[in-house]
Amino acid sequence: MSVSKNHWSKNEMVDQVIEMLSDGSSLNLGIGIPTLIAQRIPPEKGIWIHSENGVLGVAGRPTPQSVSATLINAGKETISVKKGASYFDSSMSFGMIRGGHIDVCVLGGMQVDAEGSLANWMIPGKKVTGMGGAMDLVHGAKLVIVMLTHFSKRGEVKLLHRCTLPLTGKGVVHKIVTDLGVFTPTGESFQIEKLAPGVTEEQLGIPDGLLSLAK
Amino acid sequence: MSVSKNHWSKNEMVDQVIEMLSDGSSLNLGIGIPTLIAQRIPPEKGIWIHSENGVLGVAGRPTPQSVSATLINAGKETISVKKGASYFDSSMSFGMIRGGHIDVCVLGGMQVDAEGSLANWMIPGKKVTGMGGAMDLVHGAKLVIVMLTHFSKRGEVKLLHRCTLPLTGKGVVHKIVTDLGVFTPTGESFQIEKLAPGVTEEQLGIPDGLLSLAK
Amino acid sequence: MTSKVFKDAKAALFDMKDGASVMSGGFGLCGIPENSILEIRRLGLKNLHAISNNIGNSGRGLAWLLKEKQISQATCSYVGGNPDLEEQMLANEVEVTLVPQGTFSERIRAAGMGIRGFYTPAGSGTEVAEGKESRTFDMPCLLELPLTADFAIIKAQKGDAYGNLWFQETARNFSPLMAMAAKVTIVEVEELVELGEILPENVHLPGVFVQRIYQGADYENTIEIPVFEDQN
Amino acid sequence: MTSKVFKDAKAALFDMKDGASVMSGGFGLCGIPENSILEIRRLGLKNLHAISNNIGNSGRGLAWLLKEKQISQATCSYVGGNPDLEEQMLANEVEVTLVPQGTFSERIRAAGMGIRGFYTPAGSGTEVAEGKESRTFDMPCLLELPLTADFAIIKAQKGDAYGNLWFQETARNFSPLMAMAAKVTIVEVEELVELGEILPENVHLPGVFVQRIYQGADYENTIEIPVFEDQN
Repeated sequence: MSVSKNHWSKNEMVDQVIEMLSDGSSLNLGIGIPTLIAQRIPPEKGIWIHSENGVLGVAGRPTPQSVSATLINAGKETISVKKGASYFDSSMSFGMIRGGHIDVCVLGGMQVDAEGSLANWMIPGKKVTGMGGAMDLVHGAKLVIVMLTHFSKRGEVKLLHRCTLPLTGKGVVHKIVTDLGVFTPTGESFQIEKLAPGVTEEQLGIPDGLLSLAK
Repeated sequence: MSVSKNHWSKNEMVDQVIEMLSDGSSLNLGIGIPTLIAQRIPPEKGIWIHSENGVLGVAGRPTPQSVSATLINAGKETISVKKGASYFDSSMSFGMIRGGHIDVCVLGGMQVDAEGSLANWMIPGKKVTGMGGAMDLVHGAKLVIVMLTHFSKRGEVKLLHRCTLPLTGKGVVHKIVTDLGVFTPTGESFQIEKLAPGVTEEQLGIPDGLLSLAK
Repeated sequence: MTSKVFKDAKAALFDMKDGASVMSGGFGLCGIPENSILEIRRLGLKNLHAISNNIGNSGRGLAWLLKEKQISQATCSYVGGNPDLEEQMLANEVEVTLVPQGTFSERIRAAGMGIRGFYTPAGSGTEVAEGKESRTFDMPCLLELPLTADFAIIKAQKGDAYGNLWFQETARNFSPLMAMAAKVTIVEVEELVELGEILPENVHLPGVFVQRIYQGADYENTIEIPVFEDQN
Repeated sequence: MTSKVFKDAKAALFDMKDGASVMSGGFGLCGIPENSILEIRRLGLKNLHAISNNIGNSGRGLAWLLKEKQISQATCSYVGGNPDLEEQMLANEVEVTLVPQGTFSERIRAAGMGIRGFYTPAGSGTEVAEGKESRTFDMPCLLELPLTADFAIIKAQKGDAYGNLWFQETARNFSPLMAMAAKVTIVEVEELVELGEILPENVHLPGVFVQRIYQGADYENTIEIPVFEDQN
């Protein structure tokens, strides 16, 4: 472990999420960094990965021989499935989430705030990707985790008192995993659950009043 | 054809309904007299019979060899299916009806009125069977037909100005087939479409003001 | 990792208590969870709220529990063909709530799919509309709310250790919907198959909705009204 | 009796006109009705309202029509990975309505199943809530209305002459829902099979929802983002 680097790699962020997963639980993975999780989960944990385009039981990646144009995840990437997988239509797929049957949901984000609100679908006047399934995914799972780099490319911290970008969901996030640490939005503040090795509170770029320590 | 009998047999009533069916149409059959229709429809009409417990493509009856405890109609009677049949859950089954995908629905009735309202699920203080699927079935089909004997066992006419029994649906019936004739409820009256051979208007037991002739 | 597979009905129903609300799959006697119902009878649970299309029929199925006076509340769409229920309903021993069948299944689906309410024309202008919010779209509709339960007991012809299910013919009816809607879903299967034996495309109910599954035994699979071709 | 089976896309799309609203199945390029889309391009129809999760992707699928400026209105959930749409949206050439994906599919299902409206938490407290009725159940929810269209064009791997369909892997996505929702549903299949070849239990979409079906040809079945085990 190199202290000089002072932040987690993507894979180390992924491992923080994996630590939070109970054996045998069901898990939805959003587009972007979260999809990396599928490849790093130890099979013996028996996690059932859901992708909202209509599959439960995502395993990893296909081989060039087994690849199928009709077998993809919500990021449109080719996947493979494990024994016991199932396919279903989009209405059933989102019903699984909305109805509370998926234990954990991991999404990417542009901003997240102390209230647990998330913004990840548009930057007014600049970029609109659309919300895709994110506005549905944030309601229903018992544990909603947002994974995002702590700072934007322009160096702005993404953990704010209140999001300034249009919201994906209001007060919906339970845990935040960045390259600097793991946080719980409490409504008033970000409770620090864990920091990456060598990272100090000052480096977080979050005003003191917005930080609290885990009890 | 015997004039002395002055009413249609059940099979003749059934044939009145079959005449109304376009080739290739889809048809839901209620419990009771309507189930007789399945056995009398000429196969060449290509009718697709729906039973709301979750099957489309009811054919007729099984043989003692082919009978299956898991293949029944909404009247809980054993059935057989034709090639191209499908099975589905109850939510999909009623969605087919509610969504307007079933062309014709035939139900039994206790009372029906000039407004097209139907009563067929309970007699207060006497008999409660429950509405089953009837309250759903009367909304959605392009053609809702009620089949019932013209008079009750106590000799009371079942075609009324307004139903006196609790309603199954309000203003939902398009055609009425009794053992005495075929009628269209117009809102104000029962328009006579056809009478069984030898039947006169007087025999119908419907007040003059409630009867009108087909244009 | 805890397995979802239980030895039998006795093992799977270990925590069901007096006063529980229990959804039970089946249309008439078609597709009913015989083993789980008989286990509830053996346990002698009382004061149950049964949610099922027919609450048994012809003296069988949930009617086994009616005979023992184990059910105090029933939500269903049809009581015809169920003399035990009709009798106890008229004697006010069972409080019966009648729900139009399509509304019944859609309310159960809504509970499972996280839909908080929906509008349907069924029951509009009838006694069923009493006390309900009405609203006119293309036609008058009623606001209907999700219907859930503490337990769902259902039966499938095939199921695997994760709880993926496959139903035969019209035995599907309300079962997959109830499995989605209940807090704890207990499935009995005629055949417990290997993971992957049900083709992923042909899974009728994904296992994520199932909490417990067991291989059932001694099925009666009673036919209520056998009608044959020859009789016509 | 009129057959539902048509010779090809040209025959099946005979009455589609300028200004039609058209639902198109597929998630990204997975499961898209290639033949019907190309026929719409050939017909040169204009001013279409496309309803599809992505309105094409990576320059293919409905993006074929975007390139020809045939789409003036789009209802979808995601425009990322679709530069043609992003460009025309920012240039105000296409009026885009973004709908949360789960709401999108449930609104389409509602149209098909005759549900006149439903409540969902998705979008509550966001821009999506603007102009919509809000109501709090266990949490704040929005009233969402059915989404229908003049036509649905969808693709299935297998289908029979009645229109019973079977979808492979994740190609199912929105297609069966759209088939239920549209006034006229036109299906292209990789394989037109005999009636009964799809086991009745395994029919994903009963044929009653399908008006026209044809055997498609020359499928590209493009993989947008191939990722392989070896690359990890």
